[in-house]
Amino acid sequence: MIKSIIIAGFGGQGVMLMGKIIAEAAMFEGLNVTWLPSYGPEMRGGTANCTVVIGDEPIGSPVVDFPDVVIAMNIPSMMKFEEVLKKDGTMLINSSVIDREPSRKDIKVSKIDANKIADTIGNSKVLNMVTLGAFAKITGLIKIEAIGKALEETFASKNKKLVDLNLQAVEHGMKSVTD
Amino acid sequence: MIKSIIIAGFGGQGVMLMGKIIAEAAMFEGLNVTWLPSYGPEMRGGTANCTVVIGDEPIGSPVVDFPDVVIAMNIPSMMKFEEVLKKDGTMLINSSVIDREPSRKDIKVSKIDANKIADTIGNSKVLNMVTLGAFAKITGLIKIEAIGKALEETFASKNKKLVDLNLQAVEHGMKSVTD
Amino acid sequence: MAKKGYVEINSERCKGCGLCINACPQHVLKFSEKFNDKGYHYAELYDPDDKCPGCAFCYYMCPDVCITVHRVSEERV
Amino acid sequence: MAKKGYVEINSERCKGCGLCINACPQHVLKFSEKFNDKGYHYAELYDPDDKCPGCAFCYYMCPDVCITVHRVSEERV
Amino acid sequence: MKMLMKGTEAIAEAAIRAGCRLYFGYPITPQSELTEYMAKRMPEVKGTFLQSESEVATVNMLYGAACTGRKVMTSTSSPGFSLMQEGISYMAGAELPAIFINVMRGGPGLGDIQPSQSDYFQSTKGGGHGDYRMIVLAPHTLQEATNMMKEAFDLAFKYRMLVTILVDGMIGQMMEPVELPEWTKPEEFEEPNWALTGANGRKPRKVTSFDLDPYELEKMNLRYQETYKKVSQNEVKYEEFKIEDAEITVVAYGTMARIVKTVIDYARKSGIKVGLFRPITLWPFPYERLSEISKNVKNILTVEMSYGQMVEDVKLAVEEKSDVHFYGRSAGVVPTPAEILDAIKKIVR
Amino acid sequence: MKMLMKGTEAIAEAAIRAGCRLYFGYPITPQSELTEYMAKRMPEVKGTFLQSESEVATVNMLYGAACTGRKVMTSTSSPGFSLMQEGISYMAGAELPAIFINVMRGGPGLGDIQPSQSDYFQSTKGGGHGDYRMIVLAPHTLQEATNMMKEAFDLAFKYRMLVTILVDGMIGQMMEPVELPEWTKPEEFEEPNWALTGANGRKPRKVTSFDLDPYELEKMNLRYQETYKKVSQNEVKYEEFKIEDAEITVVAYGTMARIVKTVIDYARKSGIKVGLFRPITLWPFPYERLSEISKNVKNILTVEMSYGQMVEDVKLAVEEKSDVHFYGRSAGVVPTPAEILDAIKKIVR
Amino acid sequence: MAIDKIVAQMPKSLSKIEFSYCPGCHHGIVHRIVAEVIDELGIASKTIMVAPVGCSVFAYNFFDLDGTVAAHGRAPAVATGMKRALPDRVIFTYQGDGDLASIGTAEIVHAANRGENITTIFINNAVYGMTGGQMAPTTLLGQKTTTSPYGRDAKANGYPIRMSEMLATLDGSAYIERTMVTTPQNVIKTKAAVKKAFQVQLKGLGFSMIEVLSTCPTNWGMTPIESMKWLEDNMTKTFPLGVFVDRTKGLI
Amino acid sequence: MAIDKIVAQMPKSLSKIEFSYCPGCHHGIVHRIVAEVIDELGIASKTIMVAPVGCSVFAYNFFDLDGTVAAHGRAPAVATGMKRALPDRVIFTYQGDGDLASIGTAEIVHAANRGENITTIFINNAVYGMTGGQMAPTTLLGQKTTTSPYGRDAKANGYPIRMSEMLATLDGSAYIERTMVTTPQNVIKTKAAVKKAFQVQLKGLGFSMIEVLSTCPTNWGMTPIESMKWLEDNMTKTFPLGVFVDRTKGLI
Ligand SMILES: Cc1ncc(C[n+]2csc(CCOP(=O)(O)OP(=O)(O)O)c2C)c(N)n1
Ligand SMILES: Cc1ncc(C[n+]2csc(CCOP(=O)(O)OP(=O)(O)O)c2C)c(N)n1
Ligand code: SF4
Ligand code: SF4
Ligand code: SF4
Ligand code: SF4
Ligand code: SF4
Ligand code: SF4
Ligand SMILES: [Mg+2]
Ligand SMILES: [Mg+2]
Repeated sequence: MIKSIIIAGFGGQGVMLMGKIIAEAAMFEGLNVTWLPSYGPEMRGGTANCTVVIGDEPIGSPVVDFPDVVIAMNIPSMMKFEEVLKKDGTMLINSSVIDREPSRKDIKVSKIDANKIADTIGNSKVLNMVTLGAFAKITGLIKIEAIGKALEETFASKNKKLVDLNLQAVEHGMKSVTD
Repeated sequence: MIKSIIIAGFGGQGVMLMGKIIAEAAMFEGLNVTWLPSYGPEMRGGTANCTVVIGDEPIGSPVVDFPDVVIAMNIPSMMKFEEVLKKDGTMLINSSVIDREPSRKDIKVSKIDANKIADTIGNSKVLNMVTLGAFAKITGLIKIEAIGKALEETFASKNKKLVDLNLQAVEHGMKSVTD
Repeated sequence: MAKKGYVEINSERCKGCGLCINACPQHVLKFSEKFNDKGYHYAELYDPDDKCPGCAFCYYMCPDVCITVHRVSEERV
Repeated sequence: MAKKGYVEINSERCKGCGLCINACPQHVLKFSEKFNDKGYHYAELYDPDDKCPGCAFCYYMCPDVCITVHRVSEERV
Repeated sequence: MKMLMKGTEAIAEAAIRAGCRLYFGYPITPQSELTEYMAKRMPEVKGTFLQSESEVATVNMLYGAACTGRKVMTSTSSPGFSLMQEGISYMAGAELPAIFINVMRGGPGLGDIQPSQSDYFQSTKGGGHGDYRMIVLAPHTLQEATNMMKEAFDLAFKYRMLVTILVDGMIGQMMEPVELPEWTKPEEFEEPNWALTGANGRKPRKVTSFDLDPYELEKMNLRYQETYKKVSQNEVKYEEFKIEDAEITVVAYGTMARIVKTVIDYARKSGIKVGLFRPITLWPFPYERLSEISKNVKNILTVEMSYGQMVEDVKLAVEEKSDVHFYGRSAGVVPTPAEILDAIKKIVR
Repeated sequence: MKMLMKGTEAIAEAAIRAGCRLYFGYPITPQSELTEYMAKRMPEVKGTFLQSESEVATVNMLYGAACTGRKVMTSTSSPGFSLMQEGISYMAGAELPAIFINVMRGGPGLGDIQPSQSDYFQSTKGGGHGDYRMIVLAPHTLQEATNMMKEAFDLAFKYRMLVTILVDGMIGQMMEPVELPEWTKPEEFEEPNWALTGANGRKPRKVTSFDLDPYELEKMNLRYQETYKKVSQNEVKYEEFKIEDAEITVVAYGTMARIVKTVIDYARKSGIKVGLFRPITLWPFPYERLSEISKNVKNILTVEMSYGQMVEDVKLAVEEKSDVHFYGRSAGVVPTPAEILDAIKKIVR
Repeated sequence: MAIDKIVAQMPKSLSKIEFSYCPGCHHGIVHRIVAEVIDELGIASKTIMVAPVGCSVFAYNFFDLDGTVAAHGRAPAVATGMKRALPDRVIFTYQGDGDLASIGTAEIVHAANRGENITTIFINNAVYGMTGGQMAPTTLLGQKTTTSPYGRDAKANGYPIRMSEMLATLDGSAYIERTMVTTPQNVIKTKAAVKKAFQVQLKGLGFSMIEVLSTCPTNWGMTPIESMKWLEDNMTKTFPLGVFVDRTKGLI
Repeated sequence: MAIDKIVAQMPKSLSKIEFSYCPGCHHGIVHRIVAEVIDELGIASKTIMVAPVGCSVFAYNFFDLDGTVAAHGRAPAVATGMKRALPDRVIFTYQGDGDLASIGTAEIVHAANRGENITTIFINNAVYGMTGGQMAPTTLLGQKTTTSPYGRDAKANGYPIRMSEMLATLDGSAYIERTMVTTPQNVIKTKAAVKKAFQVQLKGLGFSMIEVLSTCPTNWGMTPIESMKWLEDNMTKTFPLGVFVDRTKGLI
């Protein structure tokens, strides 16, 4: 099994971190992973994206022609990656920002009102973790425990509160996803 | 016909210029020539030398394994180039400075008391032209007219007197060579 | 009071840095509630009392050259 | 007058630049008539009247570190 | 325990664990995280991090630090590596050991900052002047890169040679789980007998690439050539992947090789038997082994993120019998598995 | 009328006659006379001579001057050429025409100042980063070098490429009679339509090697590759000397080739039929012609003042049938006719 | 009837391309100032710009002028080549502090020392912006950056370098001034300085440079407004504003 | 009985190899001074020298110390690498004016600015000696060299650069002095300066440099004695002797 995910959005939406947590959680699940960012000035102002590949066999290419899952956090990202999403692949969209539907009909579409949910939690920045929760839920690729461990690796040195806040956001996301 | 000449001495003895005048004179005689200097810091304090090749056919290598003629202006130069001089080749030595004989017996040796003759002309610097005269005389490779033309090319822009002085030195050298 | 000046702001070019708002001596600039296509709350003029004299302070400070400043005067004959 | 100082000059190392001669306050250095192996008229001490006090001026100025300076004094008991 | 690490950071940490305590560097995308990691980490391990004023200064600082017999390294990306060429030639001539990481990006000139493999010639044939060589290692996973660091230092000191780890922006920027290597203690490292450390009683030592007498300089050069011969005989490394039954063998290194591994899966699923020959040492290039392999396969396809550089070495290696093909894109565009598969299909069809 | 001129000076004068009025350079043996000649001569022809602060500055001054569409040049020797590599890569990427003279000396590193041919790789394969090429011309007599200068500028502007005249210290330092070429008037030279001269009403022009979008940068690169292909098809040059009946053909360029001409005389006198194939363009290398020749001769001997650089191109060119041999010395030691003859005898015997 | 007059708008010498700078970044302000000066002096038709490598690498596209991008740090050499080729054109470079004060030190020193008749706009933001906030030679003591994570320490990393002061010691420097653009008032001062710098070139008086202390909100980790305060409170202490050399007396 | 005492002889830190310099060249005097200082401070065992590319390229062999040759202009970077690796050793560089003031400008500026704890001996002979007398950045206005055959012209070639003055503006420079060695008296002064420079390093105070105005009889086309007069009469006007920065007060 090899699954590939592209996560795309504006620079400030935390898509890189989302990808990293997904990859790290998958690693804790005992899977092979690669995480590959778009980088450089294109991250500034414009859109940013990263590609995560997860597999139970060694991963060759970290570059992906046709991803299994696309997480689109804004309209330009949805439009850009809709084209390459695999047939029957999953498109997870942040419906707080994306007010339209993908045009392809041969894909699965899920929505998460990420900004709004984040606001209700009281920290607008965690919209990425909300989305991550939704992703975990609909793909079943990573479990909450592994996500928790990944969050700890990432934030524990900074502070425990942050871990809890983010984990809470993930859980909210898991609950709120619609498809 | 291809003839090769190595001219060697101390840095200040004017061996490079001697070589250049020989080459230029030969050019005016309608021959092909190359002039190749030793260069760089080895010229400073230590010995300097240049290789002149003269021929009536195109000249391939400007580097010479075994020269036809060696003009040695000091003892180290004589010792260094004696070894490679062709059998039956000519060694012209400045006897004002070199107080000994080459050890090889299968070569022709000519001598010129260059410093002394230069002093009698009243300019110790022209010892190279005195030697050049001797070279012209014993090899017959270049004639006084061509040498004059070469001297004019070289000095005329500076002054006519210099040309005359040098030409005079050449003539003295032609007269004074012993073999 | 008659309008002495006003500004036009290229809201699509604006990055919502707030330098103009910070510099405006008349406090007639504010962030819009709306986002532009780049996702920024752009700056806009809110000058119900016609306080803006067209001093161009906002123009001087705008790093993205979004602002055009107008001055309005009575025609002299 | 007794000898107060003198210099030894490494004549093979000398390049005949004359800086020592130029610097010597007692004028007891001169160029040799002879050449060294490098072809230079090297510097040598000519001090018939024992004027050299071993001041080392020549040493200070010699760019080729050819000079060893000696001072001679009476033994104190 | 495996950790999810960025390529630049995994390489940096591995270098520290291999005993490197001196890093000099200048920021440049896509390797700046390596410099930044060192800035943070070196003080923690009582090592030295110094941000130089330029890559020209960097390579000469490396020269000075390497003179002292210590384990030293730098990292840069393509334009910075070009600026180091004079210094690299000097270090090669002075037989100084040191590690360079070149995280290649799209060129020529300022180019872009996306992954590329277009500095192959520069590293393997000599971007600087004179007849010198560096050992060039090309890992294709972060684990391999990490493991390679100790070996790189060992080779550098064993042969008194420069070692370049040639990776591209993708290896530099991606994350992968990495098992970090064991620690090598700097204290256990024996001071080489040529190091400049202050004579302190012994005969003074000199380290240079210089002799104005060409016959003396030739002697030095012949010594280098002797070393290069030894390295060519002993240190060639490569990986073979499913080549036994291959009807077409792809030659690729680094990132390109790992992408080809995916292609091989695809291809075999669609019935085309593809193998991979992956040079790990780009210099010394595995000419001999590739020559043997070429006797048993009709088609050899070289795939590079360049317009054809390693392919020259491939051609030098292979026997006339097999045809050497080339597929490459450059300038920061990474060929995708799909397009490589297409290229393969065009050949075998 | 022929004049006896030094190589560096003959080249400089020929460049001026070819219309060059902008020279930037930094002294280095064995090419300083070229710089000095320009210092003296440029003011006389109302041209510009500027001694830069370094070779890094030189190449970037060249970049700036070349941007204006003028004929510009520099000269240097090996270490200086290494320092120019970043700038060369930038100029190649910006498609700027300019002439570089590299008067090669013994390396690597500081090396010595005697003639060498060990920068062949650096010039022909790319010492800088990225997939770029320069046209590399290798004259073997001063007359040829002199004649070449106009052609060099013409090629540079026709293809918007860099042209390197690759000679060694011997060609630089020797004197030979030279018939200087005719004058080309700078006024007759048409300003290229890409030159930066101040927009003055027209659309502003931009000259760069830069595009952060890899797909755009790829387009630029594909354009360069297209140019390189054209040059390879149209501009290959070589000389054949007594190869018709040769039992062994020597491949050599520059100084080495003229020494080989003497060897051929010697050899033929002693009954060995030797021929010479002399690449004049080192890039583009005359692969095709050499390939044909190799079909008719059993032995090919490459002779270089290096430990074997051009020989790789020779191997890429020749058919399996002929054996490629190599003889070379480097580090400033010039192989003499006698030792080359020995090398030949060992092969044919 | 009322007359509606535009008193300030985008200068002609800027292209219409949107700046790539982060929100609040001072690069944009300085771009506009330079373009205004070029417009006012009426020299756009004969001006060529040399962009650096740094955040302002794209400047060659933001100005509606002939332009190029120099290799990192080498803009003064590139400009020298241009000026020597076309002495009657106006050539200006635009450089960051990493570009000018670090890798390009030799080139700027020698351009200044030669009295090269070019104008340099020098953006000192105490950090390498483009590459993600590494230490610059102008980074303040104690300032944290990605390569001085524990704060710049003089012992290890040396001192913030004052280029204007240093270049002012050179005989070829005709005019060097340091300014900032944190308020409309000092924007106006900066513009006057930039104008003077170009006039120096037009008069052939030699090398001119305006150093502008600038913000980098992104890498300083501050809002645009905070970063202006930080600049005023901290940078101006190490880098005092002022004219460091002026050899134009009576000539302009 | 008379005692015969040697009061001056070749210092121990020099090797016995004959200098390659031209007759009367000041390089030799300065070599001897440096060796004497090293002897007197008793630091030969822990001193490493970095020779430049220039006439003094051979200096690595003239000193009986561990030593290397840096690439042209890069001695300060090489020395930095050494000093960072071995902070308790004494590292000094020896550089000519082409090396230090031209191609190596960036490296010396940044070594000084970092307060790199090394000592630099800077031989300013207003010319590129090694390569045959080309113009240096320190060549005087009007001075003829092989690359300024009509005399150095400020308009075309800029001005003689005063490195000591320029480097003195940097906070990392602890001690910088300019001297000459044309008389026994100023040889003694130069020696005191060189000694102080090494003491600065021994105390860890930062960057120290002694610039010595020197002759190049060969390329100036003068006798050794003439050239000393020329130096005194001409060079000292452009390059005044003196101490340009001294941050050692009370510390040495
Ligand atoms: C030779 C080389 N080295 C390094 C880089 C990477 N680089 C790009 S911009 C930059 C620094 C930019 O900083 P600065 O000049 O201060 O400009 P800013 O972005 O702050 O405006 C660096 C190091 C490069 N492009 N080329
Ligand atoms: C990169 C490089 N460029 C140029 C040279 C040639 N070169 C050798 S020494 C030198 C100048 C030496 O002048 P200076 O530093 O003043 O020393 P001096 O000989 O006068 O003592 C030059 C340009 C070189 N070796 N390397
Ligand atoms: S012109 Fe002046 S008053 Fe009007 S909006 Fe701008 S800053 Fe405010
Ligand atoms: S200063 Fe300009 S970019 Fe910033 S908020 Fe105001 S209009 Fe927008
Ligand atoms: S020691 Fe003094 S007096 Fe004696 S020779 Fe030397 S300089 Fe002259
Ligand atoms: S100073 Fe030294 S080298 Fe010069 S003449 Fe005197 S002893 Fe000889
Ligand atoms: S990184 Fe800093 S300097 Fe660069 S554009 Fe952003 S704010 Fe401006
Ligand atoms: S060339 Fe000049 S600096 Fe060099 S050794 Fe001779 S006199 Fe001294
Ligand atoms: Mg900056
Ligand atoms: Mg000098």
